[in-house]
Amino acid sequence: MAIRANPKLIDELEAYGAQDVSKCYHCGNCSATCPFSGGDTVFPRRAMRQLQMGLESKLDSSLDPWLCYYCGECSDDCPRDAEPGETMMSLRRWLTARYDWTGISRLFYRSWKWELAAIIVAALLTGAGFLLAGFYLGGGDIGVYNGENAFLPAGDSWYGLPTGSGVHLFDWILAAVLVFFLGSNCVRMWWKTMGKNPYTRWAVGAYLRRLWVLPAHFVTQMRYAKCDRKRPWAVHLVLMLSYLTMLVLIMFFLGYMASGPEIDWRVHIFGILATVGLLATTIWAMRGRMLKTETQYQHSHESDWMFLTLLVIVAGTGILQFGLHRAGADAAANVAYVVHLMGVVPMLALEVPFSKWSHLAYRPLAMYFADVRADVETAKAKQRAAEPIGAAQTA
Amino acid sequence: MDEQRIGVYVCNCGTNIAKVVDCDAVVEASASLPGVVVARPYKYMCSNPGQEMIVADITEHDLNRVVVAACSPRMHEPTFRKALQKAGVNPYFLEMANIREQCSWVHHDPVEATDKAKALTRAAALRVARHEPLERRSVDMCPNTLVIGGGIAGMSAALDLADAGGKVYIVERNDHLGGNVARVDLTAPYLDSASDMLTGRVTRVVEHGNIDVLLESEVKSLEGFVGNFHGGIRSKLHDGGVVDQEVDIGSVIVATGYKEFDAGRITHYGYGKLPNVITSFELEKMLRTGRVETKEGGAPQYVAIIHCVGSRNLEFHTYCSRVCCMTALKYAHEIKAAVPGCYVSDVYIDMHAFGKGHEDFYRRSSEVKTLFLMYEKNDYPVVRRAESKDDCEMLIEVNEKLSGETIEIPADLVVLMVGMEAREDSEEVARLVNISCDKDGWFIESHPKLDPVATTTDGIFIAGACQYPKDIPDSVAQARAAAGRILARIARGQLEIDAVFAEVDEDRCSGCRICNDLCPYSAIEYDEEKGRSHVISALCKACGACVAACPSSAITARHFTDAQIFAQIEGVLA
Amino acid sequence: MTFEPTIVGFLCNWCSYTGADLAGTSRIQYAPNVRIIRVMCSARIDPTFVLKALTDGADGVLICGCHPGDCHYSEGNYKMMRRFPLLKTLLADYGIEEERVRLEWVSASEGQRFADIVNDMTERVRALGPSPIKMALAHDMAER
Amino acid sequence: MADTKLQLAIYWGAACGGCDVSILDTNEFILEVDKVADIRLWPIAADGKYADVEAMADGELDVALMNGAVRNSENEYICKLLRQKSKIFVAYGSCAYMGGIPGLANLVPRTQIIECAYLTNPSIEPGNRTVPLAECSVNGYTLEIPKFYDRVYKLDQIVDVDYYVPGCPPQPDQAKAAILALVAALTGQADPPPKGAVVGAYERALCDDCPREKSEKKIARFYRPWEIMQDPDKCLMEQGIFCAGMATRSGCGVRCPNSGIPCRGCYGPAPGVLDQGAKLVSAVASIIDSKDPEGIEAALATLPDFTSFANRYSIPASPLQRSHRQ
Repeated sequence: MAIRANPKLIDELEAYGAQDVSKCYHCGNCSATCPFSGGDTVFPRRAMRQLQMGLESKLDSSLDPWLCYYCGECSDDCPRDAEPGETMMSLRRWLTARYDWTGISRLFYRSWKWELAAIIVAALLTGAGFLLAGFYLGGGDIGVYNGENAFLPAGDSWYGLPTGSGVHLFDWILAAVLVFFLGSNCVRMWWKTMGKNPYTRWAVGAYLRRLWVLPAHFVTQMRYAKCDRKRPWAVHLVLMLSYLTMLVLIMFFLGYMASGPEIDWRVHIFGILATVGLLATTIWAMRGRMLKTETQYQHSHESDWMFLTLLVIVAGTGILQFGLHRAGADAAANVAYVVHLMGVVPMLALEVPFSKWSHLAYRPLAMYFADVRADVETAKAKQRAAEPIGAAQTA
Repeated sequence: MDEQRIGVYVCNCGTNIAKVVDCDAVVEASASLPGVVVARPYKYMCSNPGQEMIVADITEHDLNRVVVAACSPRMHEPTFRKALQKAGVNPYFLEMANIREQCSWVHHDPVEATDKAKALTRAAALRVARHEPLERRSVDMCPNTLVIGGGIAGMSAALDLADAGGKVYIVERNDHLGGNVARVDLTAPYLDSASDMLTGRVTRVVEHGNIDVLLESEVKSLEGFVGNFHGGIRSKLHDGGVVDQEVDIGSVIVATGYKEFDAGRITHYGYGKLPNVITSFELEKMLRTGRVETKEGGAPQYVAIIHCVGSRNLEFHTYCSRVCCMTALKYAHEIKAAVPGCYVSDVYIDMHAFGKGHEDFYRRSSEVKTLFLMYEKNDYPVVRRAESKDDCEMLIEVNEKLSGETIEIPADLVVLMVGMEAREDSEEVARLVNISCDKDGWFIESHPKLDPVATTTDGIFIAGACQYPKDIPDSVAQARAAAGRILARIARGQLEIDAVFAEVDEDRCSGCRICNDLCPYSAIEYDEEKGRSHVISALCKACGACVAACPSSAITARHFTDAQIFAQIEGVLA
Repeated sequence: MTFEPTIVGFLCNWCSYTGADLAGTSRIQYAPNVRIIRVMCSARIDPTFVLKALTDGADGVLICGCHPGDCHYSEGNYKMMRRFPLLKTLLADYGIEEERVRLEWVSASEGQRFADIVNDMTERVRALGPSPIKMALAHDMAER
Repeated sequence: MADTKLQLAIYWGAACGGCDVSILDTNEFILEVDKVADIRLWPIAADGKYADVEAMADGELDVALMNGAVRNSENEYICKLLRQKSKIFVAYGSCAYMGGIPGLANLVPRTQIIECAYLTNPSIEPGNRTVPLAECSVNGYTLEIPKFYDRVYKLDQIVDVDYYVPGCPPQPDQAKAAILALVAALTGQADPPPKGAVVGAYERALCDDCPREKSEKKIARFYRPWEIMQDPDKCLMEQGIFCAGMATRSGCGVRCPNSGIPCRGCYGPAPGVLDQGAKLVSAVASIIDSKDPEGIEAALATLPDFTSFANRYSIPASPLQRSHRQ
């Protein structure tokens, strides 16, 4: 059955940052240089081809874009400057939008203005909300950073509410929202890439056998390490780990973070390391994107900038409030804290489920699915080999 | 022939021959051969003293035949022939024995090599004894030229010839000059206008004092041989009548061009059935008017261009038509210009971008987002009418080679890149001017690599796409090359005819006509009255095919007679 | 003392003879048994030449022309290509061993090929032994 | 004036008798011959014994017309005898001139001929093994039959021949013309033809006299005459019927082609041709309409038993003379 080509798709992808795709004349250099290409996965070339021809259905169910980390070698080696690396990047954006059922991703990726507006609104609401809570609800004192009458109490009880309420409680609510959106999109991703195909839909055995892949990749980025270029991997790993640490600290140790008269170094050492890591890598990335130092920094989509800016703001204000508080300027610290939250909320509520950050879920999933697919394929091959020729042909 | 007085000269070629062959032994052996009066060795026969020696001996011993046992005759035969001439002996009384390239340089055993050298020299001596004096002749070269076909090739050649002062007759079948180029809008890869390019040429040709443009005319007959042809031309008159005229010309340039493949012959594309499937030439027409639209008059949203229509497949023509790839890319640009926002897909087999600027053009075309789809030779894409649910008029199913997928692309307008075909009457034209066609009907050049402009018939040249599909620059290049070749001859005024050619002995010829069809140069004529065949020496290239084939040995190959070769056989075997 | 065959070679001027010259200029050594006779084109080679050579004492005859399609006279070699099988039939009927007469295409650039052909043919004819013709005719004399 | 009469002998070697008949076919002319000549030996028509010839003085005969080839010792003996006794020795007919039909036997070894004639021939009753002995003794007497040679010879391979009269048999008018020419020469009324001349024939090939229309030739395949309906006005070769005319001396009056049968070449090669067969190879193969070995083979496959066609009358006369298969 013939697949319908959609010549317009390539135009649509341009909104997601694709460029020069049509220049590709399939010499195959890109696939030859890419360490991940081989066997059944001939990318980036296959994806390039499917995109050129506008084979929407094929791309929709493709995992290829997620299996690429954009080390940039393919783009460097391309004799026609068809930017395969960037094409994979834009495909990731496109897929993110396809997975997202709310349509928010699509909106954000296609118009940075909307994304920016959304972030600003979210930030303002957050700011207003916390000020309101601080001044009126809690009746807290702007001059107090923590302890009794803290302006924004972290974990401890807050005007009669049980322990664990306060900002911490808010974090948890936010996390729930985030998990809901991202989770539902992941399910959609599964359906598009695995669920539709009866072979991969219920391959429970394979799913269990390969489950370890998820955490392993998530924490170590081991696949990224396979790229010939190591620096991007290193940077990404640091960023990734710092971010993870931070997440854990905030979700589970927020109480200890708001340091009392004495600092609980068991927690803070991590906090400081993570923040430094975050700041360092983001600034490195921003510098890279500004000076276009590396291939993967050549073409920056607006979403990349917002992502980085938010990170810098959050990390910066995080340190700032800590410093101010230690310096005894609690009022200023509280203000910094509010600003900090104004960055955190849009970041978690918008960027993570609907924009660039979602890849922290999609990529490990893609690898996981890819391995499951591979298992299913080998199983099928075995089975076919076992069958009598005739059966195989009629199958 | 009076008494034979043969001189044999054995060259040492420094040590090249002498270090292996015992030259003195060879001299000794030859001295006793019949008719040999002098036999000498010498260090370098080709040197001046060496040649002087021959000249001196000729006068002293009044030699009338000379054998030089030295290097390959392909090297020094001319040298020694001159020496003979200088001494007043007919140059064809020379025979060389190749005892260097084919003896001393390829054998290390002195005994065997010397034996062989003796045998070769003996053969030469026996052969030269049967040589006959031959004279080179020359004929006048008529400075007029007949150009058949008024296309870009014909006109280019005509202008060069006419500018040099020669008279040129352009015979054009249509009522206007320009040929196929006149049907084209822009040209690849630089996208400049064909008509601009053409008008200039046409005006120059028409206004040129040395050019006779004969429109609506055809060549009816061509007799004679190089330098001295007589052509019969028939021209239509406006009142419907015809007028015939005779022209004397020295050379002919055949530039009859090509015709396009009939797209209707390929059923898969539905040409003639689907209204919006058109040929490249039909698109050119649209482009010239500046409006690319469907039969319904709407602007097409999707245009698909199918390459190699009639070319590069087993069913029709196996050859590549060479211009379609670039023309198709040109369309991608022109269509996008004419219909902004329209999607163009190129369904091709291979992209042949071999010419100057072509590869860049290919790159530029892909930059304007032309969708290239590759299909397998002989696995035709299929065009069918789309259903109402589709947002397009037609769908093309392609087994796309690069992705390995069978895909369907939308199209509102399908352009078929029809290939080039030899004109249906190319066989007739070939017969008329005594040249030949290959299996596809293209005219055959004299040598595919070293002489692609001349033909097997001396004085008949080919230019442009009548030889093989060509683009404009190639056609013009060949045309002007042909003009150059002709001018070189006109400049000499006379044509030397080699003294070596075949002759029919009419007292022996029985008129069996075995030889008639064997001559690649059509140098053999059959005289119906006499019932005899005879060779037009000016056309004969002396291959000897007819000589060997003549069942009654009535044809003699001058300088390669049976007697001479028999003598050689006896010589090498004695 | 092994028997050394004498082979007569008829070579076309444009390809094969030039090829043989090339073997010379490239100093490629080969068996000295072939005596070359130059003709303008393999089409000039009359089967009579072959008969003549054989009866005059040649142990083998080698015919070389341009590769099909490369003939200097465009189609001469095809004429030889057509005559050859018929000539072989004739010779076979006269009981001449097949390997004594050979047709090969040698281009002007194939010096090595020419040398190889000469060596190979010389070996084969050497293996066959002297041409039977002389002996047979001598025998006929003797019986009367 | 008996003494002024020409002394004539007519005899045969390995022959069919057709040549003698061709002389008789000159009808009344034979009486003219009788007027001017004493026929000293002509067993088929007159009389004469070997003994009479042996008794003659050398050169006593003016002319000896010898037809037939030499296949055995007797042929050779009488051939040499007549040569010795005659001033002019004429090889009369294709067998004498070139070996003729008997010459075809040169392509097979003697043993095979004997076997076929006496043992394996289907007309021989099974088990009959009657084979003649070259020599046997009957009540004390030794009987010999002539030695059967290994091969057939044309006359000039045995003796010196003055003139040749080709044809199988020579066309009667040509025979007449030849005899008259010789008579004229001997009676001093005309110069004798140069020694070794072919008399009673022309200097061109048969096509010259053949009335069939000829055009350029290309042959895709060959036919035996019975395989196709032939066009009576068109060159037989062009119709794919193998006709030796183009390589055969004219003089027969185009007897065969005129009756729809291809020329078999009995008048021998055209002047200056070394071998009729080789020339036919060259001519016929050259016009085959194919450029690839397969196509050529295919066309030639339709030409069976080629050599027996191309050298039908001239195997002993060809340079190779006989089969050399050991």
